[in-house]
Amino acid sequence: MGIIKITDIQFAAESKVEGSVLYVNRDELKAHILEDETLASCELDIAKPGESVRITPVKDVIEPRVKVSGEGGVFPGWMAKVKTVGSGRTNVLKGAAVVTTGKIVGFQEGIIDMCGEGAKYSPFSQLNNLVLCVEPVEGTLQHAYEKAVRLAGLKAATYLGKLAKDIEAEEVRTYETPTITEGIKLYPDLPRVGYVLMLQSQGLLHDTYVYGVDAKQSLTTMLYPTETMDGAIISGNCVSACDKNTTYHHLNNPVIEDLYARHGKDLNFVGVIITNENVYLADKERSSDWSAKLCEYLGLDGAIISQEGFGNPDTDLIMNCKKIEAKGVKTVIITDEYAGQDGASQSLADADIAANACVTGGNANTVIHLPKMDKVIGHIEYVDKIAGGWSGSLQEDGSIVAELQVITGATNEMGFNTFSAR
Amino acid sequence: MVKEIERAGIPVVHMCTVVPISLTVGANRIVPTVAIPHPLGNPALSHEEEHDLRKKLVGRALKALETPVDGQTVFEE
Amino acid sequence: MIKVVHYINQFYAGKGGEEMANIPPEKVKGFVGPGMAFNAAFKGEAEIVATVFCGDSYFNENKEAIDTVIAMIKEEQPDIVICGPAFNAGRYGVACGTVASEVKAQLGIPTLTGMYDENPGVDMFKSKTIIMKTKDSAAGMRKAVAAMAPVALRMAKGEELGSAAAEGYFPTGIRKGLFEEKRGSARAVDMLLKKLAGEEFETEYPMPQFDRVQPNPAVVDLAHAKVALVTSGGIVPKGNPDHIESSSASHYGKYDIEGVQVLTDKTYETAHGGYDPVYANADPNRVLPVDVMREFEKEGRIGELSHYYYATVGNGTAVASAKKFADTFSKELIADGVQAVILTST
Amino acid sequence: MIILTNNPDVAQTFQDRNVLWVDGSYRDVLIEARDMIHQGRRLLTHPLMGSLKPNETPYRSVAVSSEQGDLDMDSLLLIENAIETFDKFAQVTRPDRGVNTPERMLADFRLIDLSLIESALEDR
Repeated sequence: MGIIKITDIQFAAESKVEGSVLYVNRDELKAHILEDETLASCELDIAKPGESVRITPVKDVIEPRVKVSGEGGVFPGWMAKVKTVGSGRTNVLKGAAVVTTGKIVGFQEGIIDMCGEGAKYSPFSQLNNLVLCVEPVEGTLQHAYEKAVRLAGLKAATYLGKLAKDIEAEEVRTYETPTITEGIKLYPDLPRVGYVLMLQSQGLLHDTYVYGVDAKQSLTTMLYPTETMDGAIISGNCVSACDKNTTYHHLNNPVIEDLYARHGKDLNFVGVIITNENVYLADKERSSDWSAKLCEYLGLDGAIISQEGFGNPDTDLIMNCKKIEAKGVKTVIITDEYAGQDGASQSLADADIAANACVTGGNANTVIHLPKMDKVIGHIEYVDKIAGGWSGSLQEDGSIVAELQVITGATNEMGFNTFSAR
Repeated sequence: MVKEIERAGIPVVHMCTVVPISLTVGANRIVPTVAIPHPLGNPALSHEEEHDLRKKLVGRALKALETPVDGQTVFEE
Repeated sequence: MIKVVHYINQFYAGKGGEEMANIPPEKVKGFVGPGMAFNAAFKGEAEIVATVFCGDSYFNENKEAIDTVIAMIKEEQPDIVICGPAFNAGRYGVACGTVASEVKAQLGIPTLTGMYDENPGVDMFKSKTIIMKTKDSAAGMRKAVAAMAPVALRMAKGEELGSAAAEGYFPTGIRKGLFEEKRGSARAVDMLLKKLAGEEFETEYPMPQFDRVQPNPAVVDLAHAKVALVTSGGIVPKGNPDHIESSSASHYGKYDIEGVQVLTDKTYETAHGGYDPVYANADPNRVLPVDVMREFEKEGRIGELSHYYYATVGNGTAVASAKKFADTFSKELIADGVQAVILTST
Repeated sequence: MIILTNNPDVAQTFQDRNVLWVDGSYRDVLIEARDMIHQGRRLLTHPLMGSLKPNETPYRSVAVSSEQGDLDMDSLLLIENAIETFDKFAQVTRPDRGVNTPERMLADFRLIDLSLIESALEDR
């Protein structure tokens, strides 16, 4: 993994990366995105850390990456052929991101503030963001529009990533992916640890894709951890801003990074099990049975389970936890809470004593006050209608009183942030 | 609630439909009942049959009160 | 100088043990008993201006005791009120918890008490006042004072306390946001490694837990025993005179059924919102079996059916919330000479 | 299978199947489902499907089994927890939801609800 640090982003006549500055030819990229006939217009804007800028409603956040060597290309199944990725070298424009917005439905959510109170909670407030506002042609149905916005983001990120293809990165991080048998030989005395990654998969605006396949139609399966770093998993989920996993989260999965950080020293990181969060209860039973089975099959000693979304995924989380613990595999779960504005309510929709080791991303009902911003990219009038906002959330002076749920990535259930609750 | 009564020193029998919940809340003498909306009755039966059913269940509860137990015990038929 | 009022019981006030548990509230200037240790631990930053004490039995049996205690405390205009610590003494724990939570609620003054984790006062009051963890007996007094005094000083100054684990109090159940040093995923890896190594770890969100109670001995002579009915199925006299709420009821009903042979749809109904009420309203005996209990009474199977039954609304999954008032009416059942209880739930 | 819904689009889409129309709120659908579970039916879909909070969308669809058996503990806990969660969210009221919600937004809420239940019940 070649890390190319980006500290600034600017519009320019030529798209290129020079030093730590990312230059973008606005018209060229715009034309590229508008090749999609579903789209009528595309506006590009820039939002940098510290600026008095609010982006809303945010659909997805994507980090620009490019494959330098090794099989396949970034975002397989979408921007590249369906080849297995995760080997060779990938260059990353670290510090930059593509943020997509678009009002697909009338209650779209997600705010990123580039400064002030809100910036403390969203990891994306610290990035140099290229913001895409795309509008569909008249009569486009929501399903088609969602897909168009999703692809526009991937396209833009791929376009930017390619600018870094020939750059020799100063910092290179190496991630080891031994096979199971090699791993046992390498680290016979270290505890074998896996990661169970739960993916939201329930329907329109609630989907996740793996190598181009809708996760709800997939059985629980396995990935090498590095596959996620090349965009094997992308997000089509844009409900519940605070605890959805954006594509950026999947590319930079913190559990994978932190397990790698201890790999070979304190533990043997065996692999990633991906499982879904479906609506049909029999699916939940089957998927969690399979996660437990795979944990057992891999001979794991321990597993970290991360969640995505609100409400019914609590059921998947607890099922996974209970069944994996029942196989004798020790678990830690990562979740977030809806404990009410006063913090006094029951936090999870489901609970079990097997879940005795829990990390939390904080209470999504926490009330926050976001100051007025000089500039708004997107549609501010939605604030009164998004999750965590209520009628009157948008104050007359342009400031916002709302619950933390409005902030994109605020209570991430992969443990991306330091925010928590006790 | 059942626990507080027990803790106060009074033998108590819990008649309830959802035995796992009764076990979770710490009841020691448990008699399973018919259904949540009608634990001690069954509208599908005739009035007499229903009365007999109730008497049988409550009778079982009295028996449970007379039975020494070590820990959580479910009194089925 | 921070002004402290200290609440203790008759024993720590030096009045005597159980034989003096019936003395009404009294107030004296300055410190008494364990207050001396607190005063020393304050190191001149705070001072106990008055000590209020009351017999534990008196406090628990006289509803007006709490009002008297609050009035006595109010006169002193303290910056903080310390109660106990009560260690594992049940009635003392309930008294300390009641004083601490009522002072906080009614006077808006910060309060602090201390108990052992099996003290019933912990569960009853931990969400309403700060309760520091202590040992189970007065042998832990020195340690308890050393832990409580600095926390009391900071509370009196209006400082925010840290997490329950860091400060040594029982988790209040109120979730507070904070920024940790490490991100969540790194904390998860740390926690997992500890769990794998069999070391102690602390979950960030404790799952609800349930404790157990030893079963009481069997009833030897049911034919001469007084049996009471209690229900969480919400059966109340028609019209719901006590306005029992349909869910998470905040109080219970106590109803006289002397002479009532059978419940009918004209006289009784359910106030419960947690199930389809059609069947219980049509025949309330389906939830509260007064009819067959009367028959057992006539047949001599039981001695008598208690004149009163108690009704609450307990959602099956939230039965634990009913424990507050179960504590209270259990005492009344004993006072009425009830020897066995049939509790019906839906 | 019985589909309980207060969403006309769901009732329309599944008109050839066993739909029980609930003329009421999101909560009323949950209550109806609860009563059916109390009578021994099983839940087939999660009552809190989707990530829309219960105080946002006014629509809800839930599938339960046609056949009745013994009380299903898992279904019972799921539905009771769902109602509890609903009531928790109801404490923050949204006056712009329900009667005052613009039709376009209602249509979107119906669409999401339909999409979620379709994803669950396709081919079943």
